[in-house]
Amino acid sequence: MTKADEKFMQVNMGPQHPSTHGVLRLLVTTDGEVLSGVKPYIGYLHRALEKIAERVTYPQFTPFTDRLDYLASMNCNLAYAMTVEKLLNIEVPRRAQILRVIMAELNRISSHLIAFGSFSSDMGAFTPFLFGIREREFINDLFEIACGARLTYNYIRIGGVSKDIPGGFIEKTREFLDYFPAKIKEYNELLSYNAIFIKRLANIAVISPDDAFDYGITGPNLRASGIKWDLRREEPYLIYNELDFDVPVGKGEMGKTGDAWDRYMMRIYEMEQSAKIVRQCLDLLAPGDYTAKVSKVLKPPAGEVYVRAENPRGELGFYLISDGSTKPYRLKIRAPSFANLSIIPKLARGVMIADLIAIIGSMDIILPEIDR
Amino acid sequence: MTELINRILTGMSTTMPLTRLLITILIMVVSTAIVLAVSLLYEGFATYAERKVAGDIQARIGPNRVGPYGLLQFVADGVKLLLKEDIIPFYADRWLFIIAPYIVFTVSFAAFVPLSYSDHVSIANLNVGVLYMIAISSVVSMAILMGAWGSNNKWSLFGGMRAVAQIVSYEIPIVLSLLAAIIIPASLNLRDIIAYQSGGLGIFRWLVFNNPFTLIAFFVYFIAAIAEVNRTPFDIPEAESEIVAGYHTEYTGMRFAFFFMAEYGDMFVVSAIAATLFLGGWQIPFIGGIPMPVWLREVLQIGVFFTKVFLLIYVMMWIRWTLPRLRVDQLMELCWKYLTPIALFNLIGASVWVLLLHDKGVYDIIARVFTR
Amino acid sequence: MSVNSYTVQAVFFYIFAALIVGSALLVVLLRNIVRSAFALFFTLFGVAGIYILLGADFVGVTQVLIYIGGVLILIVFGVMLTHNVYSVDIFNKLGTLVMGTVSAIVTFTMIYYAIKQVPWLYIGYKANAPTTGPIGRELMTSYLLPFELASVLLVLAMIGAAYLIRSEVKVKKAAGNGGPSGERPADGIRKED
Amino acid sequence: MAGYFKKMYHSISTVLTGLGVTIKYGINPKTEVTQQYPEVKREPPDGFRGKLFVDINICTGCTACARICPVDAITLKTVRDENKKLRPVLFDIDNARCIYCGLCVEACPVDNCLYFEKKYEFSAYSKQDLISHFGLGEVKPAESKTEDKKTEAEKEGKEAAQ
Repeated sequence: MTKADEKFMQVNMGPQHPSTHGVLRLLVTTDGEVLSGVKPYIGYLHRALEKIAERVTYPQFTPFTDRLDYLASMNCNLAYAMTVEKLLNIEVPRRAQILRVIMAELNRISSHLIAFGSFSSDMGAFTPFLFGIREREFINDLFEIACGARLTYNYIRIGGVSKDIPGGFIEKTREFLDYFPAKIKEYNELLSYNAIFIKRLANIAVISPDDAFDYGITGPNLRASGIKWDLRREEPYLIYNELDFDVPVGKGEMGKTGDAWDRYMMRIYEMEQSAKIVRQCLDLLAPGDYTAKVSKVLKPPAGEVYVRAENPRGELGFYLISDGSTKPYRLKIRAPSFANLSIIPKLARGVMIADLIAIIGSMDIILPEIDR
Repeated sequence: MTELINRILTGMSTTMPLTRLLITILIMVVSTAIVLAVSLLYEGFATYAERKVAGDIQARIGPNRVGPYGLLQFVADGVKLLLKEDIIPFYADRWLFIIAPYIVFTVSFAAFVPLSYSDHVSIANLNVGVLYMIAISSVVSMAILMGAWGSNNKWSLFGGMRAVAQIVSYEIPIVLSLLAAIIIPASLNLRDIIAYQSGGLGIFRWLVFNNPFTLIAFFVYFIAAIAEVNRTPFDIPEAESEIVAGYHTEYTGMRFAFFFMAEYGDMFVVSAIAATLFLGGWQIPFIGGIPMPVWLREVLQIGVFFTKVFLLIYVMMWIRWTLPRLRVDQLMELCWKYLTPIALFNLIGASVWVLLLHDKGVYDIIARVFTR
Repeated sequence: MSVNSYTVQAVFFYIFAALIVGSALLVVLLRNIVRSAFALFFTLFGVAGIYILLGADFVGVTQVLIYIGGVLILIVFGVMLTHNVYSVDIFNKLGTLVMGTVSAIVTFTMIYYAIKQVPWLYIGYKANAPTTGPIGRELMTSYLLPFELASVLLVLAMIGAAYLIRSEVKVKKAAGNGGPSGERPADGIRKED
Repeated sequence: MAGYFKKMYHSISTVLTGLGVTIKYGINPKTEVTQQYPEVKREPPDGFRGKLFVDINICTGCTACARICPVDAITLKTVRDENKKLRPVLFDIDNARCIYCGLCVEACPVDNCLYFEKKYEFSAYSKQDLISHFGLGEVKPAESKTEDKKTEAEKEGKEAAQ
């Protein structure tokens, strides 16, 4: 131990810590309350998903994508399904596409609700968390009607969706969409525009656009830095190019553009936009096939493909290499949270312990996706 | 108390000094035990109330399984804590670790002593009651530091440091705002202060309505008092999302329960001070002037006192389940840049008021104008 | 109040006296400086108890407020905030022992003579007599200067604490004992990378 | 100085707004959304993915489910009976391993053979208890000859219909 080291204290934050969002371990070097360095250690949740992909057939891997970002299983299913479809050149029926958008956007809302809630409880306000959970339950009920599961849906499959939505789903979804905006208003009153909350987050951990590009940050975190980049707009997949929605970007309402408050607020804005998208999709929904004709044994031609989709936490990419057999030769998952996590050591220099929590919460990382 | 002992002793035939001494001590012990039992009961119900209030606010039900309406939940919790393994960390400073929770609890209980619950019910009538309460609450910081340092845990040490910094800082606005009220009855004796607030239909001579400065002082005191008892939004010493559990990270079982009960005890004490100094203590509003039997008056007075205290405690709980937490430096900023200057100017204003108008409050002036 | 109150007072006096003497001894004899500081807590508390037994409730409460809530916190903070707190160990060297004894004797003699010289006014037992008002009046009139001087006390406490801990570090370095005291690990966690 | 008071006003007003939101819930007991679970049981919707159930009598022993299962939760062993039909003597589903993805149900070629029940409470004291055994055990060729034939005929009819 050198003399310079003696000044600092090393603390392990995690793997078991209330606000590391899973089993993330941060080795924190502090000088009193002020951090001088943070080193994330990951891998506590490693399940070798990429290796598993090489051992199971293409359809068999879909349930595993549920477990990537378990708060946005639909989106993960979707990205994987699109990857394999691109490899196989499958044209997805229109009804299936609309259903996929509905599910993906509903899941975006539910994922952002958790992000909002867990962030608020990180900030010390526990009530918004339960409010968020309450609305999420509604969405879970919708998913349960649609696919029978509440967390790991395995609904969006290669070629379409696993089954058509039953009667009553549309009405219930409309009910939710009517009820939801009032709740967002409530969140804003309760938390978003609260002076304490703003004071905790404004000007904290500002990510400049350059940094965001350098670290490969995507999703709401990138848009919070003022960059209008949304794959649903830039590389429209499914029927996103027919839909009317805004891409909210950070404007630095409470401080500098790209601070923690902007990142938090992106999620609130995106929930509003997602609700708008779902409403449009419900209107567009016309009878049709819910899945393309897909043979039971998938044997894609040899080749490689990379498909990315806009997940609640950023760009989820699947890089798939096929050798012509029934199993992938190699599957590489580009997890958005992994890139988002990588900037934390840079942001967390010279801030206080409480700010570190705000940074982790505002980046909205999820560990299963990082460790894979 | 002393009168009671004297009355009992004069009624006795024995003159043996030793017997008299033993009886005196016995009476002291028994009366203390009664208050202790009552305070423990209160603390139990306070934990129940906290959870019930949290449940109400969060659109939940709260405890409702043990006993009718879950009223016996605290008994179950107590039994659970008693049965838990009592862990003393290997590297802990055994002695400090063991005695700290008892000191914290003793100190919080000691603050119940000078409280005046009704015209005749109080354990000790101290001439320096208010000062005693302030002094005893400053001891808590010492005991917390003891436990925090004794745990030999870095999170505990963080919590302990934060607790001490917070308690020591917030004592200043507390004392300054209390002074603004005390200079009007010109006494540190809680009974004198309550007696001063009699009349005026039982509410209009409350010190909080005495003049504009005492009104401000009440709010400053209440905010600072929430900080003094470490509750959200000022719960940084035990901020669970930042420093695990702060100074009681390493405590389990009954030792933890002592810290926990002390927190609720402190809540009662600060609310009782607010009720006594600003809200007329046990003065019965509106019907205080009507003649009634002594026992009924006593019961009503106790009821009124507890109602006021519990209302203030409810407000504390309500605030806790609404607001996010402040950061350490913001907490200090609030204290030194807002509360302390306001309390100081307020004290000057109150002094000028007293200098010019003696102890005449707004009500007295209005009353005089009307009677003229 | 009759004989009885004196007996009760006597009992409590001895309890407090034992507490003061015992914990004061601990302050001196304990090897761990933080523990010493915490032992001081009980000493100061006992002194406050004696004050209250003497009917000087204001002084007693002020003792708690100033010494425990202020001075002691400052001392403990001063000790703990110094970064080597985990490896500090007191060496009861002969030099400090001699100096300590001498200064203790001098102080004691001074106090003894002061007690002897003061014409104590015996006023008998007065229960619950308010002392705050007269004390305040006296402090603001006759004894203003001593009162202001007393406020230097807090600064002195802080300086004393800082000095104490600095000298400890020096002692440790001079003894060439660089390692931790053995009771606590210098750093609770494994060092990474 | 104006900023100082403006900040103060902003803080107080937003805090009061937040308190207004919570007190609405605090004093109104009708806002509770909790369901008291053991007393109030939610009826799962159709298509709920609960515990797996096998109608073993109509199982053809095709092992499609065991092959599609991504986590190998289904152990299936078949023997040929006297009619040269495959019969599942061993059909174990390890509910602890099962991830309730529904792939096996979709893979099953027989209607109402392998399906999800609306059952979601099946806790057990040991992991072994979580394995549901559906296998026929010993296939007794002589005993259920006619019955088997009947069901198989039905099955064949259904398959043909498909």
